[in-house]
Amino acid sequence: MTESISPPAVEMRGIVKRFGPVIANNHVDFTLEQGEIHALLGENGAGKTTLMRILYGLYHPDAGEIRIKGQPVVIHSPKDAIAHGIGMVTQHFALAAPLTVAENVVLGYTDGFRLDLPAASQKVLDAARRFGIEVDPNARVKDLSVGQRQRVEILKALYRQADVLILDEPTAVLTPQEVEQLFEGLRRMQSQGLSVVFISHKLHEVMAITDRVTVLRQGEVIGTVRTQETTPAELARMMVGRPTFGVSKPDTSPRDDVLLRLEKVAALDSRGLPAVKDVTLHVRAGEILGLAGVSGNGQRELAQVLEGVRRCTGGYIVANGHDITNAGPRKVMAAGVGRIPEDRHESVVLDLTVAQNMALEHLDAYTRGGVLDKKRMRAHAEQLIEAYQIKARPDDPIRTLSGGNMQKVILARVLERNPSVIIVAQPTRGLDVGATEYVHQKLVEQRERGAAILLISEDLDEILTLSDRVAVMYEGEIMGIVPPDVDLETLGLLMSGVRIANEPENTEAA
Amino acid sequence: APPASAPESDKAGEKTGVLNVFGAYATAIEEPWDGVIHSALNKAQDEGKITYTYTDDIGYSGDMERILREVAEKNKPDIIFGDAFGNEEAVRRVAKDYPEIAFVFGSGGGPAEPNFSVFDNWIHEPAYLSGMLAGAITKSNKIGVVGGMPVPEVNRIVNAFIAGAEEMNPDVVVLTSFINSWFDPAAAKEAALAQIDAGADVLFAERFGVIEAAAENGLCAFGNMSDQRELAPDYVVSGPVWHMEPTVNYIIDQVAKGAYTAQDLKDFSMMGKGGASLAPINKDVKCAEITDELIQKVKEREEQIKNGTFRVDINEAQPPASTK
Amino acid sequence: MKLRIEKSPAPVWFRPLIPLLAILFTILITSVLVILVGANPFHAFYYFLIDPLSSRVSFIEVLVKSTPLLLTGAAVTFAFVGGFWNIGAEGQMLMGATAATAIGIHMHAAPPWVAIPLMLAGGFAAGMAWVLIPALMRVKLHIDEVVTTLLLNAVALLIVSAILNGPWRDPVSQWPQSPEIAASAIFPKLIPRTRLHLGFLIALAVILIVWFILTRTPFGLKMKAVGLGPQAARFAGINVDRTLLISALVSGGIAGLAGVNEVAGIHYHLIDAIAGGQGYTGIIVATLGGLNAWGVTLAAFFIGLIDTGSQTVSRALGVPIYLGDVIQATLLLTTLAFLLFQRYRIRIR
Amino acid sequence: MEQAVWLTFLVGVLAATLRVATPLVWASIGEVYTERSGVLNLGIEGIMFLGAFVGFAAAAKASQAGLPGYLWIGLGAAVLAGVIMALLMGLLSVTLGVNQHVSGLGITLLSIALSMFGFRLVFGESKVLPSIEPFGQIAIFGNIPILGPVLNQYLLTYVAFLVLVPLAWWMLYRSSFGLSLRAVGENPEAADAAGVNVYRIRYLALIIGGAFMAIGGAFLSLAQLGAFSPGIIAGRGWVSIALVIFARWDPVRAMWGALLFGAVSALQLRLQTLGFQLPYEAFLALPYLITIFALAIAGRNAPYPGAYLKPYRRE
Ligand SMILES: Nc1ncnc2c1ncn2[C@@H]1O[C@H](COP(=O)(O)OP(=O)(O)OP(=O)(O)O)[C@@H](O)[C@H]1O
Ligand SMILES: Nc1ncnc2c1ncn2[C@@H]1O[C@H](COP(=O)(O)OP(=O)(O)OP(=O)(O)O)[C@@H](O)[C@H]1O
Ligand SMILES: [Mg+2]
Ligand SMILES: [Mg+2]
Repeated sequence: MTESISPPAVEMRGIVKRFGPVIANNHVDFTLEQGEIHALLGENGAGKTTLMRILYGLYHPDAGEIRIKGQPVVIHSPKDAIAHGIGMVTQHFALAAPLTVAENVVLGYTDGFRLDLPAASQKVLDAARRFGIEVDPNARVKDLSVGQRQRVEILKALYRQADVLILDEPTAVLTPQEVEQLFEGLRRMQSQGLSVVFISHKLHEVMAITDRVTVLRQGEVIGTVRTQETTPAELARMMVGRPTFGVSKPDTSPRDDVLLRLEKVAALDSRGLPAVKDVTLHVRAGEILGLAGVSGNGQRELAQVLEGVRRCTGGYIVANGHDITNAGPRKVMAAGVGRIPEDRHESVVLDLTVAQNMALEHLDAYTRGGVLDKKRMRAHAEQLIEAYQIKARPDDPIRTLSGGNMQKVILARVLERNPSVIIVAQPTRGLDVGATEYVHQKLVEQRERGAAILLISEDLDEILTLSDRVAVMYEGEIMGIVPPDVDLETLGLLMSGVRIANEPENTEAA
Repeated sequence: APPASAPESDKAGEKTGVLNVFGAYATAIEEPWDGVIHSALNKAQDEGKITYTYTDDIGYSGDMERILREVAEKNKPDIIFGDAFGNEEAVRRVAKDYPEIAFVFGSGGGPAEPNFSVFDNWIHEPAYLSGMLAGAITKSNKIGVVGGMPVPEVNRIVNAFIAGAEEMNPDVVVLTSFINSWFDPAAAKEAALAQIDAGADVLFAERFGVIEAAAENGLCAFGNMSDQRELAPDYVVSGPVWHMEPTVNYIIDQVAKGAYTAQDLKDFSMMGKGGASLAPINKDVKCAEITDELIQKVKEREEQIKNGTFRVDINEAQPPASTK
Repeated sequence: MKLRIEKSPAPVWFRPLIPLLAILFTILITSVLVILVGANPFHAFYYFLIDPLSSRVSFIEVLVKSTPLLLTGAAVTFAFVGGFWNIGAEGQMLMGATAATAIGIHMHAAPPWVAIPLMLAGGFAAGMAWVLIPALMRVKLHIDEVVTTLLLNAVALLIVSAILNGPWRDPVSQWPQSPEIAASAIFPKLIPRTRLHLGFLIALAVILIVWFILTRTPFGLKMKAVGLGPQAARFAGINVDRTLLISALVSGGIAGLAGVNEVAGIHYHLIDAIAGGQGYTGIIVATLGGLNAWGVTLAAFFIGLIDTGSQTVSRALGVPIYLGDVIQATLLLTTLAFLLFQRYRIRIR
Repeated sequence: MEQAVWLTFLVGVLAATLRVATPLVWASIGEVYTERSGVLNLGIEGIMFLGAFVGFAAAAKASQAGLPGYLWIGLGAAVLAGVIMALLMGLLSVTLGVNQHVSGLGITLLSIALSMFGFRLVFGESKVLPSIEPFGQIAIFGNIPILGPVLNQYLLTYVAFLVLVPLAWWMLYRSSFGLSLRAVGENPEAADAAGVNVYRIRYLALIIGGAFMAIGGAFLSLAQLGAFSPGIIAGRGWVSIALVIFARWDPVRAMWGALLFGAVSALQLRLQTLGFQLPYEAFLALPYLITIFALAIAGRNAPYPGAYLKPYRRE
């Protein structure tokens, strides 16, 4: 092998990290060769992020050794990591929003006391060109889209001359197009000699871009394999410890009654610009209507309008026979609408307990003579925890739950009331294979029960496997509604704003 | 610092020889009003007449009553001196509950049987004399006065000062500003500078901060309450001074004799009984020439006041911002 | 040396010891000053912490001293739990005191059972009114209330001063203090020949009500949700603006009651020093008390105790009164830091 | 004649405006620094007080010892005191992550208590306030007609307006320290990940801020008064907090705010002298009301530092 001549870019040996009783990393060995793209795979909480945060100096290992290019090093802080040529793009972007792109990029990496912004901008621009990244150095980060922000993050690492780049779930928030752009960038960097650690839950991405895969389970390394010599099924088995099967949707057809009706709905985004324009959609009982689209095309705002937390500036919405246009969350819920929002932190109060969060939407049901019935809240929470296999106790602050368990809490809170309409956005973002499967299963069960489900997702696989029909949104408008077995090319065209010949509502009539 | 007395010594002060006196002050003793009382009591202690303890900076938010009650219960002093202003009702309530203790307080109100006596700084007479000096040395015929708050205690001093100035100089204009605080020297200085800008060339510093403004501009100033010459030896001419020794000595005497009764101790703070005086006139000031003739004139008035042939009017109305 | 803070809850048996450790630590570091002024540290701390509790009179005085702190502490707690950072209890207290005085001086013909409830209602309303603008600015314009409430404290003080130097200037003494309130408006004493008055019971009742609302009612849970996660609370159908507004207003009202308490229980007239920083102390009480009613009760008594003790020390040992203030401030900061040990562990490496 | 009176009046107002604004400029720029790093320092009132006291006490002692540069010794001591308090604030609010309101108020209580205690300790129970010969005004422009009195100002006033303000602006927006400072205040996680030591920057901000606040206080005792008294700060710290918000965390705007406040105060005193009977309280309330009004106008766009009041912990 050619790479054995030069020492590995990074070698981590016997890394141990404990958080109280939890062993996040248990004697982990991990080797990143120079110039390779190496995937870290594992279920939620397997210890991937922890391992990389240790490498980047954000955590200190309890035991273990790190070698960079063969040299043993001690990394106290990100500053040390940067000095060793390591860059990391974290799951939650680390950017100061009111500052400009250039300021964010040079932050912490300026020479001298004086800050020469024009020169810095120029250098940032140069670095961007070299790696084929498009950004305006003088734009303020707060005005950028998620994809653009990620590019700034990557640029930050490259600007610091990183030759090892860690990407923690970089694709979780990207559209398929952006993912493709990212991959192109990664290949270009690889060709320039960069080594990349790539964390993702999406096996097809791992298969597409990486050279090797290391799988973690419960803090321990299960194995490292060459991507070319493995299959998604094998990787999944390594991760979960058992074979996984995709969720299949039973072949029942939707009923005729429309439970959710949107007529010419319009809304503005947070900056006051039109984000949703005359959206008309009908969702029938026992149907999952998928809403696909590149992120930032108004799906988020549309979901918020339906959830009752954003003003509707035109048109009307009828759910279950109730007009819920601008009715507010309470009336929306009272109309039998269940809501699972895009951002989990948007719908649970992190510092309240599991039981409290489970009761929060229907406090009236837990009030006796003006007094809160804590016993009932607890009993209710215990029952849901049991029913939904949530790994938590009723009195745990919900902050301490993993993403998957938090999602289960939200799911339980919504589904236990048997809503006739369900608005669900990005339900499996950041969840591992097992948890994703669980959520999909639950949604399909709801469809069987006869709920009308509007599924908003940027994960096309998810949309195509679960939906009965797929609506595509572009710049706030519905471009068309197609069956889930549509060819990807048509879908791509719709998502990029090319309207297909037949009128959307024609498909509706069929 | 005073020596630490052991906790057991609380019961000291049997009526045998030395009287046990407690001082209760609402402000810090650096504030001149309370400072005058404090220094008189300290002097009495040094002379071996009393044992003296005190608490200062008690403030106006309800602590005065508690402290007085605790002291009355635990230390059982023979006399409590202090200032009642702003804590008037509280002090009087406590006094009523402890008739065996002599309460002697600075107050604008009257005495209360059986044990509550009042005193005040009746220094309008030396204020008048200061005014005479000021009226004589002003060249611009404008004098500035900076006072704390327009309460009777301050008003009567300022009014007497104005009257004195007007006696010597009928054309004089006296500007009066109040800073509405007892203790904000920076504000007092700014107020004084404002008066200087308005043409005043002599200043009466009812509060701290004014003399600094005068000195900075090479102008004459008059202190208040104590002799403040050392603040600016080249510019402080004189000023009314208050002495609490006559009051303190009288009360100690009465209590020791067992003859104490509630009374208004006003006279003991006036020139006649040595409770008020004009600070020694500073002839060496650089801001004006103090002629012997002028000094002579002032001395004459002083004599007349002392022997009762001249009466300085007591006017407690708020002085106007400008007399003309 | 490097300090590292790690999340790790202290064992239950250790928690009650934390305030004691804070006190010990304070004694240790302030002893230097005590010795500097020539006093015996043991005597000093005896007077500071034990003596006020050793006699009936001074113990009752500690209760008197704690009364307004119970109220301002409760006021701040109520706001903070609801996510409204009310730094303005001082101003709201002043306004409550002003309203109570305005009512109290006209109550000569009214019996106490009319006068006292009227004053309480008036003080509550005035406190609410004073927090209304910051609360509305927060709810409608999303303007941070820390600063608006802080600034309005100064404005409240100036208003009181203007009233006292103007229409309400005492006609006899000419001092900036209002006429006395009617005898029927004065809180009755709970124990004769002491200063313990009805306000103490009112404060305890308020604490009880605050405890009940916060822990036993759906509104309390809503407040917590809004305080801890406004976005999620809104998503759950809670009217965030209304909840926030009510938290703020009730908080202002309770602070107003503290003002009534001082007028009707202690001074019987209005002076500009009537709040005397007790609104700010309420923030300290609420934080030391961990934003719960019982903690606030303990913290109020504790601060009441050291407040009383600090004056006792100075008198008994003849040391400057400011020594007490220094010790008190040190104790506050130490306790604040030590309370962290309930939830965190400090590692020195 | 009329004209001359008004001219004197105007010149007096201008000169007083600069004087009154000086301590506010120092203190509010100090607070801009700390707040920009995400820490609200409510200890400002106390630190100014301590600065005024320590500055004066050290200068008085040095002067007694016959040291020539006693005022500078005082100023240095004041800065040191401010830095120590800032370090304490840092220990509490940065290292330990204690609630910033409470630790700030605690620092104010402690600083005032320590100053008063120290005052008794150093000067005993003095009957006349102890005083020193203060910094004089720079009179090189004294001869210029009309404007002379306006330009006759203290050195610290000159430094405040001509050095501090531009330097503070430059540091904040044109130096890498300023960039780190702003980033730490906006998003400490981001700054940390970029290799900026969040704790160090916050401590530095607090230290710089504490030093400036102390100088603001020491200006009053060492230049304006040449004496120390318990009422010396009289709420100027709180006014500075208001100015910082009014200035939307910008040093230059903070200076304009301080000037506005100075002008209002100067005018109030002078109108009183001219016989206008205006309730002085209304004047004094003005800066607070203007700030609240300005906030209301700026509304939801008020650019609070993103990490305002939030302690940072890596784990
Ligand atoms: N700051 C922390 N404090 C306490 N425990 C932590 C902390 N960070 C991680 N853990 C624990 O460490 C374990 C590993 O977490 P880690 O974030 O590394 O998982 P992950 O593999 O990145 O998961 P995901 O796929 O969800 O991102 C988790 O079970 C969690 O309980
Ligand atoms: N402060 C913390 N205390 C305890 N556990 C924590 C803490 N922060 C994170 N964890 C644990 O770390 C694990 C991973 O955290 P992470 O932030 O990656 O969340 P996640 O599970 O990936 O969800 P998401 O990606 O949606 O935020 C979780 O299992 C969580 O329990
Ligand atoms: Mg992770
Ligand atoms: Mg994750």
